[in-house]
Amino acid sequence: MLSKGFMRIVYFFIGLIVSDLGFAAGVLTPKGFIAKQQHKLFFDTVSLMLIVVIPVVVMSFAFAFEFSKKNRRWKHTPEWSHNTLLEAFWWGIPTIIILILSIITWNKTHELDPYNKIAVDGEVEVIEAVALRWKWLFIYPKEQIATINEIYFPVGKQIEFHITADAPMSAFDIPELCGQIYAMAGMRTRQHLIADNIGVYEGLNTQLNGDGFSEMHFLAHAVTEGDFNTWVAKIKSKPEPLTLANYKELYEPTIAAPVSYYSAVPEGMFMKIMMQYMEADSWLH
Amino acid sequence: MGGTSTDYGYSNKTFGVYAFGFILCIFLTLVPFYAVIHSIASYEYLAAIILVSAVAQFFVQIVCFLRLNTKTEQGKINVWSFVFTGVVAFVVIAGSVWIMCNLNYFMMH
Amino acid sequence: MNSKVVAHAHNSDAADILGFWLYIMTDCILFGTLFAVYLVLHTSTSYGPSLKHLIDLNYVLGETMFLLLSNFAFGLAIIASYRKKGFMTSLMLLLTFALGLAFVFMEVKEFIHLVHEGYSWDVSGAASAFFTLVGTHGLHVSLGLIWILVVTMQIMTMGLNGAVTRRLTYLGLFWNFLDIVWIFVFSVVYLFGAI
Amino acid sequence: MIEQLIFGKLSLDVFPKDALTLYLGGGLLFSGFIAIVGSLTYFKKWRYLWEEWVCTVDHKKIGIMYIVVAFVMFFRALVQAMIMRSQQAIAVGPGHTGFMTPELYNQFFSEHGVIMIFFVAMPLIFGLINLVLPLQIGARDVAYPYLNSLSFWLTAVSAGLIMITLMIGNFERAGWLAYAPLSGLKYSPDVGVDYFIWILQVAGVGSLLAGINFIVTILKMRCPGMTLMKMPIFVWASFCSMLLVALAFPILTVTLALLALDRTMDMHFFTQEMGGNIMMYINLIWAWGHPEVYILVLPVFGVFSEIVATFSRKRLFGYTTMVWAILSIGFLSFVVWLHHFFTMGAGANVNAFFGIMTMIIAVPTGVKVFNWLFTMYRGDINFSTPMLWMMAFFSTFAIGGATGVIMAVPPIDFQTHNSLFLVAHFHNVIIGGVVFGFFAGITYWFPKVFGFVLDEKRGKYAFYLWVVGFYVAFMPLYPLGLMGAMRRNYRFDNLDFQPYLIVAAIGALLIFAGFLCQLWQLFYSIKHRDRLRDKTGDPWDGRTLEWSLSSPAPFYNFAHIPDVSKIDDFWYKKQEWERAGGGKPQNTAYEDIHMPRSTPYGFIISVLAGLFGFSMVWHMWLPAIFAIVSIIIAVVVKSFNLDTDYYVKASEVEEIENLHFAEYKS
Repeated sequence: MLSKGFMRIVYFFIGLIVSDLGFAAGVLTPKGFIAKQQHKLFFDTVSLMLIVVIPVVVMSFAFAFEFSKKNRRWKHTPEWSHNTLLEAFWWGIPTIIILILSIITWNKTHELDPYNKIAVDGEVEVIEAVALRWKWLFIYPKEQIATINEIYFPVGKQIEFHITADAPMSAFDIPELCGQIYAMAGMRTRQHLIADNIGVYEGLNTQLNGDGFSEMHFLAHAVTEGDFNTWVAKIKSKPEPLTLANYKELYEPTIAAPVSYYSAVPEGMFMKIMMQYMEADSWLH
Repeated sequence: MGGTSTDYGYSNKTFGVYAFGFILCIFLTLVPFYAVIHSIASYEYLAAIILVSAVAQFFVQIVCFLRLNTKTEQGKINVWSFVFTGVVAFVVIAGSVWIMCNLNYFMMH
Repeated sequence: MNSKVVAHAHNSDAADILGFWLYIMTDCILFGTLFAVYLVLHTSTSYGPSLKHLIDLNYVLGETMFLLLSNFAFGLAIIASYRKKGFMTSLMLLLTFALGLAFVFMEVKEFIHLVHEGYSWDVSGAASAFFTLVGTHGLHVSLGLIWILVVTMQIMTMGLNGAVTRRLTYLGLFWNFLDIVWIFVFSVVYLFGAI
Repeated sequence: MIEQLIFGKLSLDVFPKDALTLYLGGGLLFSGFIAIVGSLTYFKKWRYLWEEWVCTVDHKKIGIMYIVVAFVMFFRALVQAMIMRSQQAIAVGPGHTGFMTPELYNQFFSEHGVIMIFFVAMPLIFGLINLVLPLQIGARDVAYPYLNSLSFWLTAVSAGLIMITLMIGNFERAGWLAYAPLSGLKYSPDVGVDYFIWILQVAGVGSLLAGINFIVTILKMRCPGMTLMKMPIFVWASFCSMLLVALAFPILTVTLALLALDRTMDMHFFTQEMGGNIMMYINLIWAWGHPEVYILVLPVFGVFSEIVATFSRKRLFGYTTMVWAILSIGFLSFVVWLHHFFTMGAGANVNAFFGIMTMIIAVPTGVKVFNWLFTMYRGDINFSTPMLWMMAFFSTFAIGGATGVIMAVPPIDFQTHNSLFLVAHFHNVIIGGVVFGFFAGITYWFPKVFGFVLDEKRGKYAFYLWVVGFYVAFMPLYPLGLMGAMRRNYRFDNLDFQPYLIVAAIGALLIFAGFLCQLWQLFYSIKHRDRLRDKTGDPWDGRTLEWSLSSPAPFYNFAHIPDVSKIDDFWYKKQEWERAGGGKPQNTAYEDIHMPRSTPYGFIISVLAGLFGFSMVWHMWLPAIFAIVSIIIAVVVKSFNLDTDYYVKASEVEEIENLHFAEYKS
């Protein structure tokens, strides 16, 4: 009985580590500055937790085996129900673990706060993300372009996302690079990330926002500075700009919208989308 | 076996205490109303006057009208449940306001 | 048989009153939540008019006085019930009822006035929170009024027996509780709203 | 006009157009209905049902009815879980959409969550507390028997309403907590969310009343000598859980009422526009929702405390510590709710504060686990089914608790929130904790209620199927979640997920097989009830007062109200009797016993409340007003009726007790 249950736990954690090597997805294969720290933090916390979990599991099976009715090796002590030292021990040990974990939590929460700029030198590229039903609109304010369900950004450069929604509450997430943060109408949340490797990363909405929820994906391409500029130039040459008129069409719900590009964006489009919910008479749709 | 013999945990109401409480309550209502209607002070002082008289009237009503006390077993249970409820209500109100202010701050700046 | 049944420990007064007190505690949380909502939403007036210029503090003071007086009248009813004066108790209860009714009447009138002025519950989150908080209190008072009538009727038909006296005590707790909630309503909503 | 007022939005095209729901759900519902009505008529049991069950105020019968409702709903939600798992296992890869539409899938997981929490876990708690708690404190009844019946029927009627959603209209599709603004009128214009609101309002009032009832029962109805620190731990745990019910459920009531006002009165609490605040909805629903988690799990801690002591034949280790651990968990559960929305975008201070508060709860919880372990130390452990469930609980709950602490670190939560990792975590604690605990408790106390023990062999089959099924179904979800598989997706593009999802689906099947095995166990035990008969009233060599009674416990519970002097008083009394060389002595000085009279008011008021809820859903204003006025009239009429009690004659008590002692001595 002991071995069976215990091995189950061991297999589970081995499974975690194996999948860490074998699958190209999620926080198990982090490719960015933030996700790498989250990955490390996860396994640090898991090992701290194992300090309690393993003894509990081992003890439960060991005690079950040792003190079962069939096993008469030990004297039955029906009245033994208090031991200050033991109790101090198991108030104390978890308290110490939680204390350590609390300190880690406090520091890491501040360090990895999605509102925080990552402490590295260099320019920051801003991308504005708008959750729509059921697609992502990305606006590059500096480059004055917009895309649906696709982003490119230079690898190694700090990217700052400004996130809002013109839809029910959604959540912005690129698991291999950062984490998730809600996207809400009339509000702006932020997310910072740096991609360490060139690659294509899955981005998605993680918060149920209606029938097209499962199809609300986008691809995030981390590319060289040169490739990024080529990509921007390509979009600049597209015929269609984003206007207030065709934004109305975008607002209409569609499921699995294809990638599309807009060569120009009106000034302050992101704020306009946000302010619809903050001021009277500013509706775009 | 009427109201007087059973332990409700509330002292019996007597006219004297009751009338005294009533006059105090009227006073504690008139003061903040007067202060606000005639704007006798700056915002901070007015706010302090309102809060202090509200809390004072709250205690007057509890002591003089509800007659909560800890003299009996039942009274203790009543007071403890009241205190615990107050703590939870405070946690919910203060927690919500704190969280919401914090969220608004971060999403507007 | 009846008196014996009531006297029995099974449904003792003390247990019953504790249950009712706990119900009031849950009501405290209910109002606490509504206050939390009001405090969070009352600044969201980017839409619609703000309450500040529509508050008539003298009128609110009048409402407050009616409620406080009715509370006092209820106290007199309870004191009369201690002295086993059924008629006096009913009379005081009816006085409580009249004063409470005046309070509800004034509140409804104020609501109508506000809606006429364009401050209806659907103009903004702040207005919704205002009407819901004050309205929930008003609803409680209205239910209390029905209850006062029922208890008065029971005193008249059944006399001041154990069960009725017990219900009078519950009702007293309830009525007093509503007055206590009102302290915070007029302080937080009206007085803070006006400065 | 008048037609509009009576029928509201109700019309003939409210029936579902979806074939799966129509035939499966409607068919099940209809055939179940026909079967029940038919057999009642055939066996002429209508009168019996009405008098003995519908109108009953006996806490044991009410407890049984709670558990029956829970298991019926459990069946429905389990079937839905299996369908959803199959759908996910099939619908992987580009272009594969499986056999469900997203609309139906969204409705399924919303229903699954609502049913499992409100109509399985909550009724199980109230059922078990009803069955056991008055017996454990040596009381003849709960404080308010009539209110108890009302609470039950409110729960039952709202469970009925959620069954009706299968056929009339549809249920909501915004998740089990119906986050605004998705649940607002703008994005959910159909009646689904209204059903959600009114079903939970009716059930919530029932829970609130039951909570108050049990608090008063514990504070006021304990037998002489049983001071607070001599109560069994189950009583303590229930007490704390019920305190949380009384303090948390009003928040739910308000939140749902505000959502209803948004939807029907055009208010702007949780709308995105006009100054509403959607974050406030999430804040409030979790201010209730987190304590709710502890409402569910605390009584189970109590169950395990009883079981581990009984089956180890040892005093519970660290009684005082246990009490303080329960109380501190109860309080802390009110200050952690933000951990459900770390990702909403609060600042680091707020997130870190609530994360740390969450972790602190792990300390008293861990202490309880160690206390249970050391109760087993040098015990004399008998591995009957309840104890097996306990063994499964240790590992499962430890893993679930650990993943909970892991997710309490906000930067980790940014990755795991809303993912299948989260789904695995809360099933780990709710199934491993709450469900296993209730199975243990039900097996343990079954003889006290029905007079015979459940068959061990079939119980063990069910146990192994459940436990293996649980690990097979939920362990794959942890790596899936870390790989970026999110919850509530009706399909995935990533083919890497498929093997895990297939394993999980197999696990769901195993769990369902376990559930069927439990039904088999039940019917087998009923069939062999003579062989399994518990003659002593104390089949497990128990420690608390309920085992001093006959099995099943007589309707008046105690012929003589017991008088206790220490914790586990009955256990020590048994030792005294043994030393004196005899069994349980019979005190033959019987007297009349005062009992509450049955009443139909609880049922009537609940049905009216159900009518009110249904009318509000469909905007049927006249029936709604009729229902609310009728409820007020019913309450007032009831208040004029003072003849609510009667006496059981001493001779009748003597007859029943003699029967028990005759059997006991054989």
